[in-house]
Amino acid sequence: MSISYIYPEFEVVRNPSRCIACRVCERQCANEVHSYDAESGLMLSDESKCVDCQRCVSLCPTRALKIVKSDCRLRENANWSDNTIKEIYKQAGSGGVLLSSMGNPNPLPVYWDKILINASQVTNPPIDPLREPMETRVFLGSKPTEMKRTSDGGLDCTLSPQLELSMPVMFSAMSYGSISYNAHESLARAASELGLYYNTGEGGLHEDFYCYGENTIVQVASGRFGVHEEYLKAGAAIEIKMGQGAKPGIGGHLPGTKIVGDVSRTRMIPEGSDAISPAPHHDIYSIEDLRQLVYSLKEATEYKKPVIVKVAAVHNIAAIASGIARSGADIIAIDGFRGGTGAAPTRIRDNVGIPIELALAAVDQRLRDEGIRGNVSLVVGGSIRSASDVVKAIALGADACYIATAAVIALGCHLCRTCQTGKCNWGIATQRPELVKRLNPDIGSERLVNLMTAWRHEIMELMGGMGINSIEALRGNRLMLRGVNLTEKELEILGISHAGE
Amino acid sequence: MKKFVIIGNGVAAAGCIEGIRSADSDALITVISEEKHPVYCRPLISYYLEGKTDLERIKYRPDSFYSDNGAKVCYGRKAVRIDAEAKKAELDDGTLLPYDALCIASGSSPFVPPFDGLETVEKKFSFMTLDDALELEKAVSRDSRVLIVGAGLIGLKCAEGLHGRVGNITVCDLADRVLSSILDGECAALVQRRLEENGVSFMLSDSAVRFDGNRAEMKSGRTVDFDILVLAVGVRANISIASEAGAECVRGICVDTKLHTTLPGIYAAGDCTEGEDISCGMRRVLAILPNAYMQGRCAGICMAGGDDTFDNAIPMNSIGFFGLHAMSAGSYFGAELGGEMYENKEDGKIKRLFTKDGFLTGFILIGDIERAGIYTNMIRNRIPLSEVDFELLKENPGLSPFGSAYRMSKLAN
Amino acid sequence: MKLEGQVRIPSGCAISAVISREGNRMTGESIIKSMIPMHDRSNGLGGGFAAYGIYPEYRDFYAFHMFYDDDSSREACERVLREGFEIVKAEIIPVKKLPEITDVPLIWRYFITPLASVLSRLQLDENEYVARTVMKINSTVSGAYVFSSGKNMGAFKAVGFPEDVGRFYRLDEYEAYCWTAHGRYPTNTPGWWGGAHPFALLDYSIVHNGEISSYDANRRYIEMFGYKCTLQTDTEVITYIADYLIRRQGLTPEEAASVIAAPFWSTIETKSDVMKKRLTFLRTVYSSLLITGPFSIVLGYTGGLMALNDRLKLRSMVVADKDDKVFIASEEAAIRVMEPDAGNVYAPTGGEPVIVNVKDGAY
Amino acid sequence: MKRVYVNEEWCLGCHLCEYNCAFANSGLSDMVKALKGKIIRPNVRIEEDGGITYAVSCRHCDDPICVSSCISGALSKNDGTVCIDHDKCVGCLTCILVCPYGCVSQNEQGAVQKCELCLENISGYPACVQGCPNRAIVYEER
Repeated sequence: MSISYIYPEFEVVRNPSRCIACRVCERQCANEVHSYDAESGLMLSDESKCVDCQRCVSLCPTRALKIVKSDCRLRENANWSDNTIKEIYKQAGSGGVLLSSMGNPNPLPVYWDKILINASQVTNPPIDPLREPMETRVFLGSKPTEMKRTSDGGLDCTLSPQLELSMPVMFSAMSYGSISYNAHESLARAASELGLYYNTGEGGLHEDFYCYGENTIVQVASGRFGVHEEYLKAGAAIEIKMGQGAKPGIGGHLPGTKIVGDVSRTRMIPEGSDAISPAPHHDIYSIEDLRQLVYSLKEATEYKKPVIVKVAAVHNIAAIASGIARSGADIIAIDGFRGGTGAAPTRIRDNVGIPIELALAAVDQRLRDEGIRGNVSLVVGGSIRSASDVVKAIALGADACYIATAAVIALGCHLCRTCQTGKCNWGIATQRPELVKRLNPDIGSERLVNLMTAWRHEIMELMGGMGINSIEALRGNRLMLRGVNLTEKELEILGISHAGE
Repeated sequence: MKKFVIIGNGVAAAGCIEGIRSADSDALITVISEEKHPVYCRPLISYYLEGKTDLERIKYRPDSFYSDNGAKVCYGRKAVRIDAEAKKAELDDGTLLPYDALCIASGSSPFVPPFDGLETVEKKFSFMTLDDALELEKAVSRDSRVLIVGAGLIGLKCAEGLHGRVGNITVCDLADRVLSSILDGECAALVQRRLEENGVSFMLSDSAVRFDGNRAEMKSGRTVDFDILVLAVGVRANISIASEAGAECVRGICVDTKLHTTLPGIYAAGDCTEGEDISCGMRRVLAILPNAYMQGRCAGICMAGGDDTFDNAIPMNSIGFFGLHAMSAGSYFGAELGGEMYENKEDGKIKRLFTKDGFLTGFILIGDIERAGIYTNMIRNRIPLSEVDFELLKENPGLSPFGSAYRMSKLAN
Repeated sequence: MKLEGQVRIPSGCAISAVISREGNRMTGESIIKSMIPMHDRSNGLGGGFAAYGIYPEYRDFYAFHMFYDDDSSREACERVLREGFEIVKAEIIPVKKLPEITDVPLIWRYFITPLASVLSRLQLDENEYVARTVMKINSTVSGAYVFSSGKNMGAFKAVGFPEDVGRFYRLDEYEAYCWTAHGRYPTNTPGWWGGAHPFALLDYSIVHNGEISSYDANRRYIEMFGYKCTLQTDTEVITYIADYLIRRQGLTPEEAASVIAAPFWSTIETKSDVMKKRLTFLRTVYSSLLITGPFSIVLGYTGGLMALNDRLKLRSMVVADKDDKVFIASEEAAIRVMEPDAGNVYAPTGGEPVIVNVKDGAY
Repeated sequence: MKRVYVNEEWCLGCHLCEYNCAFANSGLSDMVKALKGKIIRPNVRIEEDGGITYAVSCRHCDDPICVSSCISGALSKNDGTVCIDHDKCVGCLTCILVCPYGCVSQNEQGAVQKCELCLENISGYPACVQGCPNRAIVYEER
C-alpha cells in the first residue's frame, strides 16, 4: 500500500457521555464514516471518509456529534498553503485535473459586503411595509422604446413576451442529473407557489414536471440534452446557456454513473453514457450565430416565449452584453465567478471570471450609455446570498437575481462541496434512490417558499426604509448605495459614491 | 320511548348498554343484576387476590356509567321468567318488566360434579365471582393448605392469585396436563413448570373423588390434606331462563350473527350463548371476554334498531403466570385432519402456528407473545395465506408480509 | 460646499398655483400673496414662479430666461444661441432692487426662434432642437444657465423667500392665465439661483414639494434619452420625465400620471380589462419612470396644468375652485388668500391627477 | 379527526421516531438520561420490507378491538385517542393478543403500553411526528 500523503481533513468528535448509540449517524452516512461495534456497544468513526456534510450532526438526537477541522496541519508556510500542498499530493497521486463543486470558496473580495444601503430620515419618510403597499412585482423582457397609438387613438398595448415575477428572484439552472428528482420537484413546486421561475438546467425536463411549465425556464445548452419541440414549448421562457460563472469557457461533464433511468430518458441519451456539454455551442462561433439561435428558438415557439441568454461574467462582459442586447434576446443572465456548480475543474472555478457586482455595474451602465437598457432585462447570479444582496443588485441595475446555491442550502445543502461524488447525504446532488428520498419535496418546496417569503419581507423592509414602495423605483437607483473600503476605481466601476459622500 | 331489559350485569351487559345508546339515545334501559356489584370483569378476581387491582379499580366502567347511559340497575334481583308472547320479564320479587327487546346476558355458572362427601368440607369455594374471591380472601391465612380441583384457566389463575397468601397450593386435574382445553402437552409443560417453580404442586391425571372433612381422596388412592378447597372444574352457560321461555338452546343459547335468539325480541350475548367459531366452522360456547363485550354491543345495536353483525368469533386466550405469558387462538387441526403446523422453539419459548386449507386457523405462543394480534387478525378475518408472505410472517409478525397495498391501506389512509 | 448639480440636496417646500379655465389673465399679485401664509415652509434659500400667457406679443418665439455669472459667460452663451437661432429680442429682465434679494446675477431674456436651415440640416423638430440647446448651454457654457425656455411663458426664480422673489421680479406687472409658485426649504445653503424652482424645459415647468426616493432610478433611465440632469434635483428630473412622456412619447397628461404615480398592482387588478391592460402596459414599459417617495407637484404646460401627489400621498396638497379659477396649494390657507370664497376644497388622493385645461382658443 | 399517518415513500429508516417516542414517554426531560444504555421500548416501530421502511404505531382504530377486548376497562377511546389507564391495567395482555397491527406491547412493569399520541407526555404532540426528519410520519386530517 502506498503512503497516504493526506491526513483526513476533518475529525469526528463524538461525546461519549451523550451518545446513546441509536445509530442514526451510521444509517445516514452514505460515506460510511460511522459504524457500530456491537461488542463494546460503542459507535466508531472513520474520519478519512468524512466530507463534513453535517448530516450526522443534524440528525443526532442528543447532539453528541460534531465535525471539526483537523488541527493536524502541515508546517506553516505563507506561500505554500496546506491546501496548495495537498492539491499537489493529489495530482501527483492521480495525474488528473482536480475537480470541485459549488462556488469559489477563496477569500476574494465580496463587493456586496462593501456596499451599504440608504435609509430615509426626516426629509423623506420611510414607508412601513406593514401599513402600506410594497410592490415587488417585476416583468422581465424587452420593453418597446416607442409608444404607438392604435387607429382610434388608444394606446397600442402589445408587448413582447414577458415573465412576471412576484419578486425579483428566480431559481437558476440546475440540471436534472446534477441534482435529484426531488430537488427539481421542490424547486418547481416552490416556483409555482411563489409566482417565480425555476430553471431546468441543461438536462431536459422530466415528464412529471411539465405541469409546472408556466413557472419553468427551459435551458438550451451546448450539449442540447433533452431539447425537443415540446420541451421548448413547455416552458415560460427559453434560456440559451453560453456560459456558467463557476466554469467560464468550458463545457460540462456529467459522468455516466449519473445517467441512469429517468435521467437518461429525460436527457435523451443512453444509460451510462457520459453527458458531455462542449465548451462552445457548435453552432455559435460569433454573436451573429447567437442571433440566429435566438430567432430559431423564437420561431420554434411562435414568438411566445422570451429568450434568455446566460453568460459567465468575464472581462469584457459589458461589450458582450451589448452584443446580446442587440441579438434579439429578451433577457441577459450574467453569472458571476462565485456561482455554484455540480462539478468543475478546480483551477477554472477558482481563477476564471470576474465578480458579479462589477460585471453588473459595468453592463447596466454600458447598456444605458448605449440607450439600449430597455431592450433587455438583466438577471444576475453567482452568489446572491441574501435579501440585501438582492436589494444591492437591483439598485446597481439588475431587474432580478438568480439564486441556486441559496436555494440548495434551503433544501439542506451544507456546502460540503463534494457534489461530484454523487453521494449527497442531503438527497440533493445525487441519483441514488435511498439518498434521493431524503429530500421530501413537501418539505423542500415549503422551505424554499419560506426562504423566498422571508427574503421578500426583508426586501420590503429595506425598500420601505429607503422610502421606496415599488421595486422598479429601486432598479438602477445607485444613489441608494454607498461603498466602504473601496478604491476610487472600484467606486467608479460600481457607479456609487463612498460612504460619507 | 322504547324499553329494553338486560338480564345480567357483566361485560356483555355493559356492551349491550353501550350498543343501545349508540343507536338510541332515549330508550329506557333496565339491567337485572344478580350480583350486588356494578359491572366488573370476572377474570379480574385473581388479579384482585394478587393485589394488582382493588375494589375500586376493578370496576369495568366509571361509577357514572349507568347514569351517563341512562340505565337503571336492579341490584340483587334475579330474572325468573320471560314471557316471550307478552314481552315481559318477571323478577324474583314478582315485578313484571315489559320490554320491546330483551337481552339475556346471564353468563355462566360453575359446574360442580357430585363428589362424595363434599358436604363435609367446611371451607369450599367456587372461583367465579367477586363475592367468591372476597369470601376466599377472608378464609385463607398464611398457612392455609389449598387444594384446587381443576387445572384450567380458573383454577390456575386462582392458584396464582393465592400465591404468597397461603401456605401451599396443590392443583389436581383429571387431564394429563394443565390448560388442557387450550394447550398441547409441550406448551402445557412450560406453563406447569413456571407454576411449579413458584411453589404450586400438581397432581395431574388424578383428581379428588371423595372428600372427608379436610381430606381429599384421590382417584389414584393418594390422599391430600387441605384447609381450603377450591372447585374449578368447569363452567356451564346459564341457559335455563331462555330455554324455559322456549328459545332454542344446546350448550348455550343459540344466537345468529345479530345475536338474536329463536324468540322474537329476545337477544342473548356473552358466556351464555353459543355461536359459530369461524376458526373451525362449528358452533360452540365461546366464553371469553372479547366475545362477550362485542356480542353485547352488537346485540344492543340490533335491539335499538341499528345494524351490526358479529360474525367472526374465535376462541382466544391470553393468560400469564408469574411473568410467563401464553396466548392461543383459533383451532388446531392435526395432520390427520389436513392441518399443518409451523413450530419454533427456543429456550423457554414456543411458537406454534396451525394452518389448514390455506388459512391460519390457530396458534399457541408461549413466552414470546409480541405482536400476536397480527396472527389473531389473520384468523378472525380469514386472510388467505396466499395473500401474505407466510415465511416472513412465521418468523416475524409484522405488516411487511401483507404487502404494500395492505400496509398503505392501514397506515396511510 | 458643493453646489446644486455637484451634490444632491433634498428639500421641503411650499407650492401654490392658480389657473383660469376661461383663459382670463391674472397679475402675479395674488399668487405672490398666497405664498405669505406658507412662509415657514420655505427657508429663504429659494423661491420662484412660472407664468403662462405672459408674452402674447412674442407667442411664436421661445423665451429664454438666463442667469449669467458675468458678461463673458453671457457672450459665450449668445454665441451659442446665434449659431442656431434668430434672436428677435434680447433684454435684461426688469427687477426691483430689494434688500432681501442679494448676490443678484445677470438676468437676461431672449426671444428666439431656431433657424430653419439648422433644423433641416439636423432633421430635428424645433422643440427637440431647443431642448438640446438648453442641455448644451447648461452643461457646457460655464456661468450661463437657461432657467426658462418655453413659448409665451416664463419662469422667474431667485434665492430668497418666494414673496420677496415675486416682488423682485415685479410679477404684479405680468398677466398670466396660469401661475405656479414655489418656496424652497433646502437642507443646505448653496445660494445658487439656478437651484431655485420652478424648473422649466420648453413650456413644461414643475413646482414640487417632496424628496423622491426613486431619483437615481429615474435619472439614470431618462438620461438614456439625451437629458442631462445637471442639477440633481427632483424637479429637474420630473420635468424631463414629463417632457419625455408627453412631448416625446406622446402620452396624454393622464397617461403620464399613470406612469409617474402608477396605481398599485392591487388597484390595477380591480379595473376593467381595457384599463387593466393599459395600466399594466404603462407600468411595464415605463417602469423606470415610476416616482416613489413623497411629492406633490404642479406641472405647468401651455394651456393647462396637472397637479399630482405621490401614490401614498405623503405630501399635503389641496384643490379648490371658484368660477373659472382653480386653485392648488400645499395649504388651504394659501388658497384662501387668493380667493376667500373658494369652494369645493378637497385633497386629491395619492396618484390621482388633477388636470385643468384652459378652454380651446383662450390661450 | 387527526391521525398519525405514514408516508413510507419518505421514510429513511433512521429509527429516530423510535428514540423520540421512547424519550417522550420516559417521563424524563433529557434524552441522554432517558435512553443512554437502555434498551428502548418505543410505541412506534420501524418495519422493513425490502428496501422500504416505514413506521408502525397505533392506528387509533374507529372500532378499536383492543378496547372491546380489554378485561379491566383500562383501555378506552377518548376524543379519538385510544388511551390506557395504567392504574387499571393488570397486564393480561389480551390487547396484544388482538391488536391487528401489533401496536400494543408490554412495558417494563409487565403491564402494557401503546401510543397515546403523546397528548399527556412531555412532548404534547406526537414525538415521532415532530422528530421525523423527512415528514414520513405526519399527524393530520385525511
